[in-house]
Amino acid sequence: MRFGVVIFPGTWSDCDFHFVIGEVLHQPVKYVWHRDTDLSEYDCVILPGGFSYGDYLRAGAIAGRSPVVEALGDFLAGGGFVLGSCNGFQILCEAKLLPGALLRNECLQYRCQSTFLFVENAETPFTRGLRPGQVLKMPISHGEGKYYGDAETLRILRGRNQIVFRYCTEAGEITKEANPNGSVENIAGIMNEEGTVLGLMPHPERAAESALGGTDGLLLFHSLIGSLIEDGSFLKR
Amino acid sequence: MRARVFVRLKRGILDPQGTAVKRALEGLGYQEVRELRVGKVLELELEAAEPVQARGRLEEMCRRLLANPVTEDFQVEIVDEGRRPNLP
Amino acid sequence: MRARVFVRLKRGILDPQGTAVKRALEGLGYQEVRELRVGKVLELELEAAEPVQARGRLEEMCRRLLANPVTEDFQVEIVDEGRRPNLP
Amino acid sequence: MTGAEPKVTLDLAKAHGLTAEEYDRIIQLLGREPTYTELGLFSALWSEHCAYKHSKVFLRQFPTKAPHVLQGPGENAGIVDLGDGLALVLKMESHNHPSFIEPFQGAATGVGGILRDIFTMGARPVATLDSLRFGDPEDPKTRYLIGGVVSGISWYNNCFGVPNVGGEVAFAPEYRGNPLVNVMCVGLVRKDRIFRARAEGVGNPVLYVGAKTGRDGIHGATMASAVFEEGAEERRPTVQVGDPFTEKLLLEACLEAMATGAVVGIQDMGAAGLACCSAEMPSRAGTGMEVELSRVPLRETGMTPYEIMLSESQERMLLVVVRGREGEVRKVFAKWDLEAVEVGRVTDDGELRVRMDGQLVAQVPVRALTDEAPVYEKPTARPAWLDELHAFDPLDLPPPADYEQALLAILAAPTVASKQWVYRQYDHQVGINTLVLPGSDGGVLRIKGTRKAIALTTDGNARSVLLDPYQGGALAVAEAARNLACSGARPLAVTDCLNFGSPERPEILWQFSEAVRGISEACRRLEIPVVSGNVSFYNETEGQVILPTPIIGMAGLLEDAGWRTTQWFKGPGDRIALIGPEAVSLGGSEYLATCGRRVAGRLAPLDLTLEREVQAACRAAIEAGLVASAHDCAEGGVATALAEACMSGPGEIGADVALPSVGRLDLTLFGEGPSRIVVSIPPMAQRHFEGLMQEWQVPWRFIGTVGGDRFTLRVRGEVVVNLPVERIAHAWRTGFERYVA
Ligand SMILES: Nc1ncnc2c1ncn2[C@@H]1O[C@H](COP(=O)(O)OP(=O)(O)O)[C@@H](O)[C@H]1O
Ligand SMILES: [Mg+2]
Repeated sequence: MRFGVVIFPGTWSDCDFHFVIGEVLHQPVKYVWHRDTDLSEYDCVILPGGFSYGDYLRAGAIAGRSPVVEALGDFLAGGGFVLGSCNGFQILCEAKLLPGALLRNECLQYRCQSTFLFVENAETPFTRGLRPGQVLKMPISHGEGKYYGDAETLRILRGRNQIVFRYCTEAGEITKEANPNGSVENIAGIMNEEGTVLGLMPHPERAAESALGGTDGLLLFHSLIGSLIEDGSFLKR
Repeated sequence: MRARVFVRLKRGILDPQGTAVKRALEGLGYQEVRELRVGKVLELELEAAEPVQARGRLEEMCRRLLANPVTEDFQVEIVDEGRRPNLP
Repeated sequence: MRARVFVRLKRGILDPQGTAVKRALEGLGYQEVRELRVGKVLELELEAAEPVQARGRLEEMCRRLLANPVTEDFQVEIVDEGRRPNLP
Repeated sequence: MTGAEPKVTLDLAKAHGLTAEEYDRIIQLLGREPTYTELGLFSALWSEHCAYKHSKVFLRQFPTKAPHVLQGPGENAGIVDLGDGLALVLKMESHNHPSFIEPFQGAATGVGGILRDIFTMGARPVATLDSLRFGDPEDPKTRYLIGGVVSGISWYNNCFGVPNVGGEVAFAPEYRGNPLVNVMCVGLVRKDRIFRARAEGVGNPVLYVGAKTGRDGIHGATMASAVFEEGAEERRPTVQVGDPFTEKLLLEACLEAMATGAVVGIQDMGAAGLACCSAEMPSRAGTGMEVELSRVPLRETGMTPYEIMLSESQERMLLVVVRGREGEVRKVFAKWDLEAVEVGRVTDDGELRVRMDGQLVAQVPVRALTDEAPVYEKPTARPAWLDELHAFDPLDLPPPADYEQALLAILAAPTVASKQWVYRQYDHQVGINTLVLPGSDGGVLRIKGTRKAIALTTDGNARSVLLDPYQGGALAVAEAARNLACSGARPLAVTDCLNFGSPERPEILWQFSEAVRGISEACRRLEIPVVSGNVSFYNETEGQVILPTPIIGMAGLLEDAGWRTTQWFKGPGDRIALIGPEAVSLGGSEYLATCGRRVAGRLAPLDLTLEREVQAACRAAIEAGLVASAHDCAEGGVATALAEACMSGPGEIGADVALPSVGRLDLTLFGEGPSRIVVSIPPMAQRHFEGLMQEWQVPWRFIGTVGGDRFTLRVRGEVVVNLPVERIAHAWRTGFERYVA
């Protein structure tokens, strides 16, 4: 499976994703510059974490209008997958590729810590290898990760099963204490209606080697790679 | 031409920063503050022929970048139609 | 009573936010922006008898908490002397 | 020369912080009166900050050489060889005064400055650590400073994208008006890609890159000189504001430009900005430099040559590139949306020539600004009040009525209590190298592509330096090395940040000289070279001087990343051992400060030979795979170290320990002394461990067992502490956070 990792000015998880995909998963991976618009050589494009454009207006706002992001529409239409983590999630929301928005953490502070994620939907290409209700351990690192959607958006998200991950306790309870940033309904990650775009605040690339505290992040990639091979789109392209 | 753009959280969206500032003011003895919300103001100096057109452009900037329609409202104000800014 | 407090970086102080937003607007084709600075606006609803006194209190709040005197200027505006706020 | 500038007089020179003798010397060096801009150059480069004029003679004692040292003091940062073609770049710097004036921006720009020091050497920053000192957190002003400093560090660090892997926060009333913000950064560089701040190659162009120049942080002397009546307000130098986003672009662009091979030398424009770079770079290379100020990108209008030369605007660099290859470099910077402007060239005559619109505004031999800077050996005097402090015997105080309460009080003391509130605001994993996160004795990072890892720590205990600056300095080194040993690492190098009061006071300078002597001795005996550092003098506000606070930053190497060890107990049944000597004292201890509200007494002795052996024995046991946890005994004594081992890990676990009595109970529990390490040993490894300790011939003994949910301490068969771990953990977790949450 061919991955492209986008670099915006201010991105910093680019190298980490590149390393995990190339060195841990042994998949072909290249960097994509934010001004590039030809994504035809990739199966999955990753929007990594960081502070694109310093997050100076709103997190992800300026990057959300860049050429590479504009090109994602066609890329998706052609059968591609997009994964946005942390700043990448913020960018996807800003670009309207995912509904809702990410606001400043309710505690008004940056948070770098380990979190547990409740797998809400295990039927997406990114989570197919997981069990519904499975609890994953993945770190977060952000100051603006409070997911917000209005009542209508939430209703649609729920109705279409687009909520993929919620923050939970180690035992899998979705509680206020387990919510590190005040996200509505503990939402940590959502996908688009088609299931081809996943956005999440946690960092799967930081949970990809046991020496670094866990490998649950790899499960997303395994699912995705498995999905692609299974549904044949790997061969189509 | 000089303009101001206000960008603020929509009513109904929790403003924890506003709440924190209000609480801090109360702590300092300012009990009279009943409500407080924190927003952004962008002060722009524009090369623009005339206010109506400038306003149109500014509103477009807001829709395209400056405000997030999911969470924010915006408001455009033309402050000064000609001179260079001379802010306090 | 409704009031607005503007808090902005003093002239001469670097405004990285403003610079980034200006450049982003240029990138979107808004070449007319010659200068852009980002500030804060606090919208307050106050329990106060009369504007002069309210203004005094607000300026005090600015000096004590709302603005950082080292880097920021502030400006107080009484928007509405009586009614409840009704923001856009 | 330009006539628009004020006439230089002795008074003006004095207003610039120069003495009459220094001013005479300038006239002598130039053979004439300096111009206004020239005066600015001298005042900046001959300042304490740039010239180290009061400290230089003392700093010469530092051992700075070792086979693995690739760059010692004298450059932007020090460098040591890691093997495998890699090198580690390290440096620590203070931003104390700016952080008091504006805590958020002051601390943020402190991080920015030290990051630039690392990447100017060609290295990618891989970790930061922050060592902070504040007044009593009961004080609202202090709480405001803590909040501002921590969020400033958090903002810059996180936005730039470097993991913070450690640091310290300690409190004492003496820091109330003068908090300390010391930040250390380390970077990784390929050995063949190291860059230096040298202006080599006559005729080579000088490029200005990065942010535009404003009137930020210009030497306060500008104001004092009272030359600008008109529009004085407008011209007032402003606080430096950080822009971590631009810094991140600058990092990527610099490393990419360096990789082209077109860069000859590079230096960041930090303190004293362009003045410093344009003098130091040619001085190191034995060349000269010409700059044309009208080409410098400016953020503000009407800036004078003086202001442009002395501006401390952040996120800027000066590059010397190969003539003819400017285009390649410019292209790289353009890719990253940064300006790269040719502002001058390297010359062969040893002069710095500064022009504005073609008109000469300054011409000074670069050596006059650098090598000819004054160096003083000012008088030192041992303060008389030391005798009084030493005369106090903590054992004259009655022992505590309740040892459990005393322990809880120490664990809840802000200096000892958990600093999670601080470091959870810092990213500590970006780069996916962090094997040991903040919260253990040392942070540990793997080095990708090798089996190796590095361990990092900062340490400094000002109370012991106050009571005995010589031993206090040595103790800081010993403690830092011990923290690395506990992490499984062999120390490689020291960077330091020496925070003191005014060196013009003999008592302060004595503290400084003694501390430097102690650091030097410990570094020599433990064989750890000093490769970089920073001196911060004049840390006093309104007559209140800070505690003498030398901070030691240390980097160590683990040949095998698998050796990394953390400080917390792992499994029930593991045996607990105490390695090290018995000698402890309550003099200057946390117990005395917390329960007795004073800093006095004498320190327990430091035996550097024993220290070295204890560390080596601990490391040997770790390398042999026998050790489940290792934790150094520091503030709060062995009782505190044991408690921390129970509760600082991901899960809480109890321990039952019989402490060897060393006299009174409070001394036994809370007495502090060097060279002591608490380790835990899985039962299977016990025999092997015993054998190994025998071999190393260090004092040690088994003192207890890990397990259960209670923390129990016995002395001479008597239970003196028996508390649920939950209880001690609560005290420790909330002790600091209660002030700031
Ligand atoms: N306390 C010290 N110990 C060792 N080296 C020091 C010390 N203080 C300064 N140096 C060295 O002197 C040189 C100049 O340091 P400094 O002026 O702090 O650099 P910068 O220009 O980055 O502020 C550096 O190489 C630094 O490592
Ligand atoms: Mg430097």
